[in-house]
Amino acid sequence: MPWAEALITSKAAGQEVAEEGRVLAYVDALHEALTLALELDPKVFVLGQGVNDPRGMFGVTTDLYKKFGEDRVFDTPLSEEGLTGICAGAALNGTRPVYLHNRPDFLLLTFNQLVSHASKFHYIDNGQNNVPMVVWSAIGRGWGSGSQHSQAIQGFLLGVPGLKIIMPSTPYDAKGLMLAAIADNNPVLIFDHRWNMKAKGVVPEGIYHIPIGKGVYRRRGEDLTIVGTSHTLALALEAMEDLDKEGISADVIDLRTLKPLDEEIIFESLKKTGKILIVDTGPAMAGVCAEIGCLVAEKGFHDLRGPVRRIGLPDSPIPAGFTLEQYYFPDKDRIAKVIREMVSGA
Amino acid sequence: MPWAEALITSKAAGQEVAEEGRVLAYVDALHEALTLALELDPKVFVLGQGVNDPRGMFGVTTDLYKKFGEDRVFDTPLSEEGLTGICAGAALNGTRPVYLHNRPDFLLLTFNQLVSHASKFHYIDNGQNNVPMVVWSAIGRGWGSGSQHSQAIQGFLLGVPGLKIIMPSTPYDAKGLMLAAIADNNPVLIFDHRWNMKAKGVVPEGIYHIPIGKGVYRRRGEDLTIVGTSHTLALALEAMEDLDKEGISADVIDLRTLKPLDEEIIFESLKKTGKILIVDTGPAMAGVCAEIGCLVAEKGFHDLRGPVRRIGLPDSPIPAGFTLEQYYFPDKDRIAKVIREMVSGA
Amino acid sequence: MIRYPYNELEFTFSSSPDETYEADFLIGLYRSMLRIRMIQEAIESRYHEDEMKTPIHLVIGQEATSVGVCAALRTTDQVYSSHRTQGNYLAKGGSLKGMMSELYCRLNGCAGSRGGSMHLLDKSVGYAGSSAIVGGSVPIATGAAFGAQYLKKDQINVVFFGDAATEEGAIWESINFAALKSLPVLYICENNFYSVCSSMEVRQPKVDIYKKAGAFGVNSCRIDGTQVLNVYEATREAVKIARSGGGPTFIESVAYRWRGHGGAGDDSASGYRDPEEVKAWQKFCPIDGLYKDLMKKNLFDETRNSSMKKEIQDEIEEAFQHAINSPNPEEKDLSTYVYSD
Amino acid sequence: MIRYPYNELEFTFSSSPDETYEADFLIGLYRSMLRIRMIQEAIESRYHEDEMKTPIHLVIGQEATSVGVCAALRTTDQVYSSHRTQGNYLAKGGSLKGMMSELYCRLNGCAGSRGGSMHLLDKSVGYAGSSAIVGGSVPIATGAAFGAQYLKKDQINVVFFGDAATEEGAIWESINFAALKSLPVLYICENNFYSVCSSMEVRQPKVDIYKKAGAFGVNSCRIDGTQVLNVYEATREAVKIARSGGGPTFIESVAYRWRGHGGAGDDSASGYRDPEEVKAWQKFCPIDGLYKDLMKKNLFDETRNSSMKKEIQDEIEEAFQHAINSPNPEEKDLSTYVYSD
Ligand SMILES: Cc1ncc(C[n+]2csc(CCOP(=O)(O)OP(=O)(O)O)c2C)c(N)n1
Ligand SMILES: Cc1ncc(C[n+]2csc(CCOP(=O)(O)OP(=O)(O)O)c2C)c(N)n1
Ligand SMILES: [Mg+2]
Ligand SMILES: [Mg+2]
Repeated sequence: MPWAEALITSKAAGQEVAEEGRVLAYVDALHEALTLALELDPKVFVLGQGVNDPRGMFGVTTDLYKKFGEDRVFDTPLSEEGLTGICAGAALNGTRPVYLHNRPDFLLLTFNQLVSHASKFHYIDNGQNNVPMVVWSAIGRGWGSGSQHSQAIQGFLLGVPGLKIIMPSTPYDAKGLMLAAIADNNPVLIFDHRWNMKAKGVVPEGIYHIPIGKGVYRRRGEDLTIVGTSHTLALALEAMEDLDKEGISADVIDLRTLKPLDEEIIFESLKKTGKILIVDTGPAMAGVCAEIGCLVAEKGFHDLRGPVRRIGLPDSPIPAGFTLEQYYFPDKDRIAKVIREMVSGA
Repeated sequence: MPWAEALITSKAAGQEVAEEGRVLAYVDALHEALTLALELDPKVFVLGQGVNDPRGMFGVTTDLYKKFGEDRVFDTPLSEEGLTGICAGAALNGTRPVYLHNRPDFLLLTFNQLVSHASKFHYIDNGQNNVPMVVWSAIGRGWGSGSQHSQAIQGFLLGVPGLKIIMPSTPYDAKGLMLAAIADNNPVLIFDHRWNMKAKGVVPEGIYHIPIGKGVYRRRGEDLTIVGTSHTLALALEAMEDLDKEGISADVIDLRTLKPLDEEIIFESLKKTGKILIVDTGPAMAGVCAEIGCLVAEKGFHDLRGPVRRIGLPDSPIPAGFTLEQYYFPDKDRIAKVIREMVSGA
Repeated sequence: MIRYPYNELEFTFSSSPDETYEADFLIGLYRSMLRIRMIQEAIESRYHEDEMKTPIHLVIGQEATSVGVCAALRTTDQVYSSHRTQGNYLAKGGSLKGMMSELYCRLNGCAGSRGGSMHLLDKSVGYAGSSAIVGGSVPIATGAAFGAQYLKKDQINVVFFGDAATEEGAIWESINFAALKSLPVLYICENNFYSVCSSMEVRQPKVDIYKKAGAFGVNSCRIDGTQVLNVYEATREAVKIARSGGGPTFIESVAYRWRGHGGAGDDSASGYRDPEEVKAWQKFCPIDGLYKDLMKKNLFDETRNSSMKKEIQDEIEEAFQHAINSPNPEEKDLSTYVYSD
Repeated sequence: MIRYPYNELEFTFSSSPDETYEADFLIGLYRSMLRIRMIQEAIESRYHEDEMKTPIHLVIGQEATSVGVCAALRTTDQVYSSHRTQGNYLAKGGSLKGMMSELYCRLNGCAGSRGGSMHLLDKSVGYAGSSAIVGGSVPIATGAAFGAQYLKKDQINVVFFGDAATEEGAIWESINFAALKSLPVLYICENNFYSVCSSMEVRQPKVDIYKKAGAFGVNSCRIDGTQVLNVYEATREAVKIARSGGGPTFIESVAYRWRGHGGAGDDSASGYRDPEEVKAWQKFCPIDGLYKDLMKKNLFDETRNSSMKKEIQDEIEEAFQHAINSPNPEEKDLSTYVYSD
């Protein structure tokens, strides 16, 4: 069963949703967000290799073209760089493209348009133009995705001015942030995680926005602060569930957006706990973990009562085989181990 | 006089070289390195848009093709992505390409080949293949280079496993590191800075290598540690010359290579000074500064006696006009100001 | 050695010699080319002062392409450029004062001094922008055309780029998409045989650029880019097709760059091309050519020519003064417009 | 609806019917295709066990392209692939055991379990590697050809890719370079009309892929990819040209993918293509076709066919056992070969 579907499905099957309200799977929340955006605004269109597949981009776009027509929801040639520029041009000319990719790896083909064009026009054009476009992709993992199909590249892009970067971890946020991204007048990147796609959660009907640039506490505690996003944050929450029994508690902050970054919530929590662990789905080096770690050492230094720690991917390519993968990716146990070290001051 | 040539020239004219030996300009040191490599190894070839220009890539490649023939030194079509892959393929098949670009901005076109291919083959192919290639580019600045011609992107690439990244700041290192890069069996990126090109320094004749991954002290002192590379490090050294008179002294570490990073020298100095300022030619956010800042907060925390500080580019695109540019780029005075704050503990 | 002789070129489209034009229209074309030339020369003559701190890419010798194309467009049609912006911008009607202020890096430059010569902008006349990355604006213009089609705007989008831009893959990605969707976009490839100092020989095999576009499924032709009426007619045809939903056209317009790639003056002496080649092409001056035609047809005379030149000269002087006397940006202007509200 | 009927295709090259071949050669081609088919089917039949934890892209229906091309190559010539590796790898002589161990993610897999199905490798037979990024290996193979030319190796480099890869700009950058430098490289475009579930219709206008390559200055042709001898002859011709310094050839080989894009089984029922289309193409089975030919010419018989199948079946079974019984990698294997000494 390719793409680790089995694992994702079985995990989702065991999930209980505590809050009250309508429960949706992550992927369905995304689907609903796109549906609502397409209904609301005729300027919105959805494109990408595979959006009109029977399986519809993991389910995110299934059958949308049947409802909105192939003018508004369409498959594309395999021309990621060109199409990113085409989206930027269409956005400059009054539309709101939402461009979907199966994998962030494919965005590496588009850095010229993304970094040197889409994100800079508003500035170069002295505010006279803007580029309201969304680029979405799903971080891969497992089943031999390997080094060319499971890269998480948000860290490469964090230093690019003019971009916004979103990484939800719950169905509720996935929907609200997708809608906020489509409504935003800047190029916005959304990285969802393949392994979050079947997670369930309460999702209100209708249109609502999650503010871009605002983190949220997922747990409150005393011993340390854990910050991160997306799937790795979910792992950290699982780790904290285990550690609860050992009497360890933490503020767990889901940043939800990486750029702009909610510095306030990080410093607020750090002031209390004095210790911080940063987790990310991407390389530990020079990316999200590094930025937040440095930020804290710079502006939160006097609150720090122990070394900053980070958990991301090691500085080696991602192996394809499942045995090697298990050693490669951090899991809740490895996260728990680091937390224990931090709390014991080892 | 385009490309800030005037400024670069005038600065170089005032420069005195203290050490003894043969003095060469930075650009001539690079030219000599390429000449020696081409002489030494018939597998080495040099390519890039403009290498056979009369002006020869700022002078780095001037007339090399006359000596070595157009089979070994040649201009290329304007196809950066394709040619990066072509270099990787040629390297896999036994040659040693040295691919030159006028600007790092153009590397943004090549991330797919650089990040997902060249740097990963050795790993994916389980050690059976390697990719000995060098990609060189000169960071631009001034004279309206603007947001698409003066980006310094080393930070985007620092988290990419399998790459090596070199950023020299002296003619001596520029030559020795170019030779080391060409001799290396991995894809190596070299970022030189346009504003270093006319700087002079003592450069031995013949072949020598600077080890990739080793930093060096440029100044020794007590009050703080300054680490960085390339042109911004030169500015920091100028700042320290001024601050000398105020009784402030610093260890100034020229890392020379960013990947692998010489952690040892950083921690050695930090242990003594307790304070660290990181400078870089690229965005302060999520790049070189962030990585080193986080590293120090992680592994050098107990030596830190004050907040980490970083100086890089602000999180906005680079303006073209010279007035705005002056506000945008850090200069020695702004660096000095931060150092004073750090020393006074403000 | 003359590597690229004019008379060895084959063109696949030319204006019909029987077509008659209003005198005013022809004089307008002449004036527009002359004006661009004079502006370019004025910039060139003051560039050494080092006050225009921006890389310039002069269009002297290639004026007919800018003028011929834009004459066939409406104000509401949009033009995108590469780094070689100035001719395109002026032909589309971009404000000269705005441009000069931008070259002088002034606050009231057409891009507020964030862009410089490579990023001119005048939305009021449909000059939509440019990219300093070769080929970079081709996908953008293609996307703008998609936007126009999607929103059912009656609008053509046009992108100018050089011969070397056709070596960038993203151009072919764009052309494929434009052909697939029958987009109202015009690809104007200004083939001047050189990319900085690299001749076509070291960059492309001996094939015709416009034929590549043809194989990708778009109408395409090669025209004499020193003849403004050829450019005009080829564009008019392309515009007609695009407006009626017939999709994109690729026009390879061949004309020679008389000056160096960037900066002021010719740089042929440095050796990458034969100064004789420059001279040979200067015989095919788009402006002189049309002037002689007008004179032959008695549509114009020397007195009108002199007063026209005087008028343009005054306009140029005024624009320079405007720029030089305009304020520089301040530190607070640095960080605006990073994000749009 | 049959969107892409076999009999509406025009081919520009076919093997001469008068050409005579050694019986052993023809039987060898047959065996090679049959073997690939049987291996694919064996993998498919066990894929549901979830022990081959790697995405597979079966080549059933397209075997003739792999086999015909590789039959015209020497062991020292090199082959690169896209994600759809298996047919290319096996036809070039790649170790079956090495491949099966790689599919089972074992330490002794041909890429040590770092690659999986999309990154097979067997340098000993000139199978040089692949990329899971569509189009990614085209520049690589072009560069390998440049390396061969530069080092004066007598070596052809060949790259297989799909129709969708021709939508990636870097392919055209590569082809331009190959034409410019007359590189000894063969571009084998396996056109099966689909990119995952997207048909050509939504990706390219109605133009012929091989003609684009022609316009870029390389020899090009379109062949019937269900006829192994056509593939063989087209490749032989291309190899001859390349070996004598005549430069690259682009071969568009048309054949249908009988199975889904990835994984086991056909997925036509999901609606993106008509199951009738699959059935229609199954009438043009490259293996059956050659088998019937061989029988007609009395070069082969059922007994030999059965024993051949048995032999292959045994080899397959042995390879599976080899893989299943091989050790998994350990943690220490994770971080080797990030850098080369
Ligand atoms: C992607 C990229 N590579 C290289 C450059 C450097 N460069 C600027 S202009 C130019 C020449 C382009 O030639 P062409 O497209 O023929 O236009 P022309 O200058 O002749 O009008 C080059 C190579 C660039 N700006 N962008
Ligand atoms: C750059 C890139 N974009 C998207 C994908 C996802 N993808 C994998 S295979 C494939 C289909 C490619 O179709 P084609 O090139 O025709 O080859 P085929 O699968 O038909 O053999 C796609 C879209 C990818 N791997 N790389
Ligand atoms: Mg040109
Ligand atoms: Mg296909």
